[in-house]
Amino acid sequence: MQTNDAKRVEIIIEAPLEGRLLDTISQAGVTGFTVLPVLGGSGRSGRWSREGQVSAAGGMVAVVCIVRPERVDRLLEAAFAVVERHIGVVSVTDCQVVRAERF
Amino acid sequence: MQTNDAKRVEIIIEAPLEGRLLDTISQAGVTGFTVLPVLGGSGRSGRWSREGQVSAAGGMVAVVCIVRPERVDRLLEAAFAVVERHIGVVSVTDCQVVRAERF
Amino acid sequence: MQTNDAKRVEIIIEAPLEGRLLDTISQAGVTGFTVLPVLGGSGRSGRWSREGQVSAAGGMVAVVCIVRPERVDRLLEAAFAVVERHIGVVSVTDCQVVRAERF
Amino acid sequence: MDTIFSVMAQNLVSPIVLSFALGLLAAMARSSLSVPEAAAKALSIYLLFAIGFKGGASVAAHGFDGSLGAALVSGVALSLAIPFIAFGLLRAMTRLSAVDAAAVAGHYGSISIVTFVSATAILATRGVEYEGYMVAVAAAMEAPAIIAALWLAARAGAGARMDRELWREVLLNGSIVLLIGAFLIGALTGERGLKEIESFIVSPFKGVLCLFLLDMGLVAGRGLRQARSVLSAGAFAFAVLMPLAGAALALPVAILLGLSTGGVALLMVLSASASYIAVPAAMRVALPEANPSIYLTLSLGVTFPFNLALGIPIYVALAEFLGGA
Amino acid sequence: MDTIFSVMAQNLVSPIVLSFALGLLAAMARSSLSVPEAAAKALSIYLLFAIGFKGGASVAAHGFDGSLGAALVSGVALSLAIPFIAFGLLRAMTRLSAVDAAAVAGHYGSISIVTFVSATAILATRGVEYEGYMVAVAAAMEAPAIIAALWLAARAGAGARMDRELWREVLLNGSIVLLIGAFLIGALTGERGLKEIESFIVSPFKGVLCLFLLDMGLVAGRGLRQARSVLSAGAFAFAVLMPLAGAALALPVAILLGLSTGGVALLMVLSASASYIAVPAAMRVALPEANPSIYLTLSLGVTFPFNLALGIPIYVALAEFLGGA
Amino acid sequence: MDTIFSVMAQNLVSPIVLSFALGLLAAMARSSLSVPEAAAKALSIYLLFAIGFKGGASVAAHGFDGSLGAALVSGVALSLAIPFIAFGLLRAMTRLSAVDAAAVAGHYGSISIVTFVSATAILATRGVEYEGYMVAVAAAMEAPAIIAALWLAARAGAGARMDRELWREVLLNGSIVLLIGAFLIGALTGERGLKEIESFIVSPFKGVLCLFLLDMGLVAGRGLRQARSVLSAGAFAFAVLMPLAGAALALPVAILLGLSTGGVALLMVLSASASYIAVPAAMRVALPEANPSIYLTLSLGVTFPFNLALGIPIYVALAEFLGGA
Ligand SMILES: Nc1ncnc2c1ncn2[C@@H]1O[C@H](COP(=O)(O)O)[C@@H](O)[C@H]1O
Ligand SMILES: Nc1ncnc2c1ncn2[C@@H]1O[C@H](COP(=O)(O)O)[C@@H](O)[C@H]1O
Ligand SMILES: Nc1ncnc2c1ncn2[C@@H]1O[C@H](COP(=O)(O)O)[C@@H](O)[C@H]1O
Ligand code: NA
Ligand code: NA
Ligand code: NA
Repeated sequence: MQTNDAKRVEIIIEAPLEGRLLDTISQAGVTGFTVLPVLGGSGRSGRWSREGQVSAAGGMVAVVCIVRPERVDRLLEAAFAVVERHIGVVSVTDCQVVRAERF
Repeated sequence: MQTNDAKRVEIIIEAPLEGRLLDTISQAGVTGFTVLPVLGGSGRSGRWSREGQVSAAGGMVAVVCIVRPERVDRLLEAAFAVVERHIGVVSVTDCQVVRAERF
Repeated sequence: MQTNDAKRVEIIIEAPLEGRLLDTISQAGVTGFTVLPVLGGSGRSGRWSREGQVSAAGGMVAVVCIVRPERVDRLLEAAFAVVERHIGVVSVTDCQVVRAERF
Repeated sequence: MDTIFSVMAQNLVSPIVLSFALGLLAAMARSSLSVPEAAAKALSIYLLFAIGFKGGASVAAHGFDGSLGAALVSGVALSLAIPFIAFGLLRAMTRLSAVDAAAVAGHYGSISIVTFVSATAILATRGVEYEGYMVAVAAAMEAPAIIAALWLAARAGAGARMDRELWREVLLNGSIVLLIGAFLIGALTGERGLKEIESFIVSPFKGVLCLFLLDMGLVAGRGLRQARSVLSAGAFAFAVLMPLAGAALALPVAILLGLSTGGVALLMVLSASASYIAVPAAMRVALPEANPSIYLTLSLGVTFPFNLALGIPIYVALAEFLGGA
Repeated sequence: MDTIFSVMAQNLVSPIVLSFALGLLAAMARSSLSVPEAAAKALSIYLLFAIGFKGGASVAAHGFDGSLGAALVSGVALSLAIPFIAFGLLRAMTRLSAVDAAAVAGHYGSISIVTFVSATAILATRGVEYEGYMVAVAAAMEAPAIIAALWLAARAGAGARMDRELWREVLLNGSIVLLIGAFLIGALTGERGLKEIESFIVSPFKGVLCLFLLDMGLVAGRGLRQARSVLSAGAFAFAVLMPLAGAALALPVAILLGLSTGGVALLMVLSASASYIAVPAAMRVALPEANPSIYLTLSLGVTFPFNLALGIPIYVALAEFLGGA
Repeated sequence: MDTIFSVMAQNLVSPIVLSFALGLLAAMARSSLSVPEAAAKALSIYLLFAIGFKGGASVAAHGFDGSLGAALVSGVALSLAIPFIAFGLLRAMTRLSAVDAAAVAGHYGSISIVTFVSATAILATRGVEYEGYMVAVAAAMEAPAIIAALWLAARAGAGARMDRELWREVLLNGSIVLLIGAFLIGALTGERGLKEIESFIVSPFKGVLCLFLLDMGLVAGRGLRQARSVLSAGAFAFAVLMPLAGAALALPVAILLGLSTGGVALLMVLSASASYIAVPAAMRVALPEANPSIYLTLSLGVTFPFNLALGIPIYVALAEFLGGA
């Protein structure tokens, strides 16, 4: 099956920043993304879990964007403007997509 | 640790099609997959969120299949039969697995 | 944007083993990870779904760890001590990260 | 006429309508207020179970008065017929493509169970009785409209697919199964069964409905905010006119069926309401070319609030007026 | 004998049993009806809290009559003994491997709290009293069976691991902690505490139980549909015979303990029921070689509905018969 | 003095406080007991809706006695002033950085609505009346403290950002919107509205509160277990002293306002309580350099249980003593 190169960018970020991040990357022209829930995790600030939490403060979300290789830099820069002072974890993976015209 | 090449296929698809997709790829011989929930996203048809939704119509799921490289084409073709007219986003990434005999 | 090589390790494991896995990899020095919920799946032991389940026995979680390449072996060995007799699916993908000093 | 305004005034300051308004305004203002998906589903399971059970128990208490069969057939006929009217209006009033128009039309032939539930709550407040089996009529009206819509789409050249699998999905849709199942449980266990679980399904009912409508308001408001661009003034006008047309079609049918005052009001409500659970899911599978923002926004964002605030009081007042109540 | 049939008949048309049946049928027919995981967990938290609290409050009201200690010890003994009977029967009736048989046996030694709760609902309907501390006996019977099962598995050569961590997990399992915790809160706050939260934990109790059983039916039906292939006729027969054997073993013990009619029925129910929360989780950790489809399907898909529909009425009728009630 | 001890004793064996204790102990012991996130959010929506609605309905029944405006202004002033006291105490008692101290201080100026709700439950048990509009005062006190905290942080050199977007987020925070919205619905629909949904928002209220406090206990316990290392003895001492200081500041204000006995107690409770919903979320956005473990643990893990077990009885007893009740 015919596939094309693309990049899969995964951003794990504090839930209260989700809206800002999505607005910023949308403005940077990245209008395709998917948000996944996160149950818990661990990092330099210790372990945490969403269980029983009411406030958004104690949670994170994972945002997955699949973009053409040439657009990844614009996305990363836009994302970074939001993530910079925060704890967001950003990773980029090479991938193949079908229907490349969509990305 | 001994690892082997494999492919990680990620399919993001409308929730009402989940059953059809899983049945189709199972029939194509892919019996290992994991379904992750999706909170929201954005695409050509605009932004959406699962919050407070009752109907499956407004949601998506992410299906992750790890398969041997030689089986990826059969999987993609089977998936495509379902996804074709729909909005599913399909990406394929190279990965390494331990216990390759399982895939 | 300046990026560095890293590895994205994804471990899909039975929910009742989550605590053990996280404790073990933490002890092996991997203190950065994120836990994602899983809705259902299929494998050698058949299809399953979390819907309506009360017991943790019928569920799985996905643990994502982003680590420097040189630490991936220690992580895999630690994870394997827990996963070995179990059904955990472990995959490793090359990725790029920004702010490499964090990993 | 007086009745209409008094019913409306009473309705507009009810906790139910105000809870919906709160949700709508909060979402419009982009408040972070939200009801978790699992909680919204749990509330809807409660409402379907309670309304189905009470309908069944009421049938067990009063017996069928013979008109159930005729009412079911009429409901199915209304559900099949209304999409054609809706399609015609849409083609006349908007520039929606034939496929989009067919998808929207299907929603208006089918029914919205929360609209039905809200109407029963208002009837209860006003002390108006209705046939317990109207719950079964509601269930019967969910699916037929889908056939009509797919036929309209196919005629317009869209390769709508209605395979056996989709049939099964539509007919065994969770909300239909729960509604009918609870109705049967209520009918089988009757008064005794109702007494056992009354303090769960009767007393807190209206309060639960408030929270559910708060959630509906939030979802509708978010939809309106995000879909404003795709909707024309004509489409909005359709979404207000169509429920009145549906109710007008149902009124003579309900009178011919010899329904009680409450029954007449409820058949109008069912015909006036537009689906937002079963039909959207079916359309996403069978008619993926249709834009979901359009049909979801018209159904949930315009017609539902219209019925809640103005439609139901009009239908109830008309039924009371004609029933000499 | 008459009593058995009348209790059964009354039981079969109760909203509780019919809700379970609805879920079972819906799942078998592959309806999309489902209860979100979070809602199911919330319902189970409510039920555990309510049943624990009421047990404690009842102990506070009536005082211990001295037999609590003996009842707890007997419960633990039953939980330890039953797996051996179950293992023997399984090896005789099925071709399950020793490891699978040991895992299944552990489930039958432990208890199902929903079966217990459903039985108390039936006792309440029939006006039969029981010792409040039976809740504590239920909690005490959850874990011992796991030891027996792991011992059986170890004898069969499986490297079952029962480390300290697993002990902690089993004994501090959420459902045990909540049940005992609520029991203690009820015992400490007594009648006054009960009065404060009565309209939350007493009046709506049966209705909530209906929704929970609807969910249990859905999960059981889905399990049965997916696991049909792995189960032999012998295994099915075991899952119907074993609860009767467990109840038969408990009956003389309960009589020796001098329990009330309701208490006798509940000790039979506990012994007859099979775990589907605490034990499966422990088995996945300690005995990963055992196939979860087998133990989950037998426990939740066969034994639970059997007890709900036929078992509990039999145990209650027997207890009433012997108690001269 | 007698009153204090009797209120405390009564309070300590209430199902509410014991449910919190159960959650706390279970989490400390690493039990697997947990309430799903969606269920916890649903419980909090219920509590906010119920307390807001009842406040509004009470205002509709008794009318404003003119002091609402003064009470709102006083609440805002307290919320702005308390962070300065807290900041001073923190710098004196702990070695927290200025940024961490500012973030913590913001939490103590704002309020905890569950603490407020628990206090109203205790007042209800004791039959003490309070102004319905205290709910509005609670809402008004949520946000001002954030400004004070960010000003303190900016003075300390942290680039705290308080842009328009953050303002919107804080003021339209879900819990504020729901509380005020429900208050307005209650005020508009009045006694009639309350009667319609009374058996949902009044009778089961305390029981729901128990489950919510169970969850709060679990979250607090987990937080304490994981954050023990980051907290010094000085910080713990602060988290016990600060609520007393806040209450002491509120007492003369409440008396000057001429509030009823219950109103005096509630203004002390609001001032004594520390936010754990609105402020933490704002701080994560505006002050990411501050360590969330510190402010969450102090607020939810120390001050909340202190207020629940000891603080509220002290404030209530003082208010009753001074009110001559
Ligand atoms: N290396 C990593 N891999 C995956 N997730 C991570 C990693 N580091 C941090 N995270 C996630 O980001 C959150 C905050 O990280 P930190 O700011 O380091 O405490 C953690 O709780 C994890 O959920
Ligand atoms: N480039 C992308 N990366 C990740 N997810 C996407 C992307 N494009 C679309 N999606 C997901 O697929 C959904 C439907 O896409 P669309 O059909 O383009 O509206 C979106 O709402 C996203 O959840
Ligand atoms: N190849 C695979 N790709 C993704 N997930 C898998 C795969 N194989 C197994 N899984 C997940 O692991 C679970 C247990 O697998 P198994 O032990 O083979 O039944 C499945 O139910 C899936 O959720
Ligand atoms: Na209709
Ligand atoms: Na048993
Ligand atoms: Na305060």
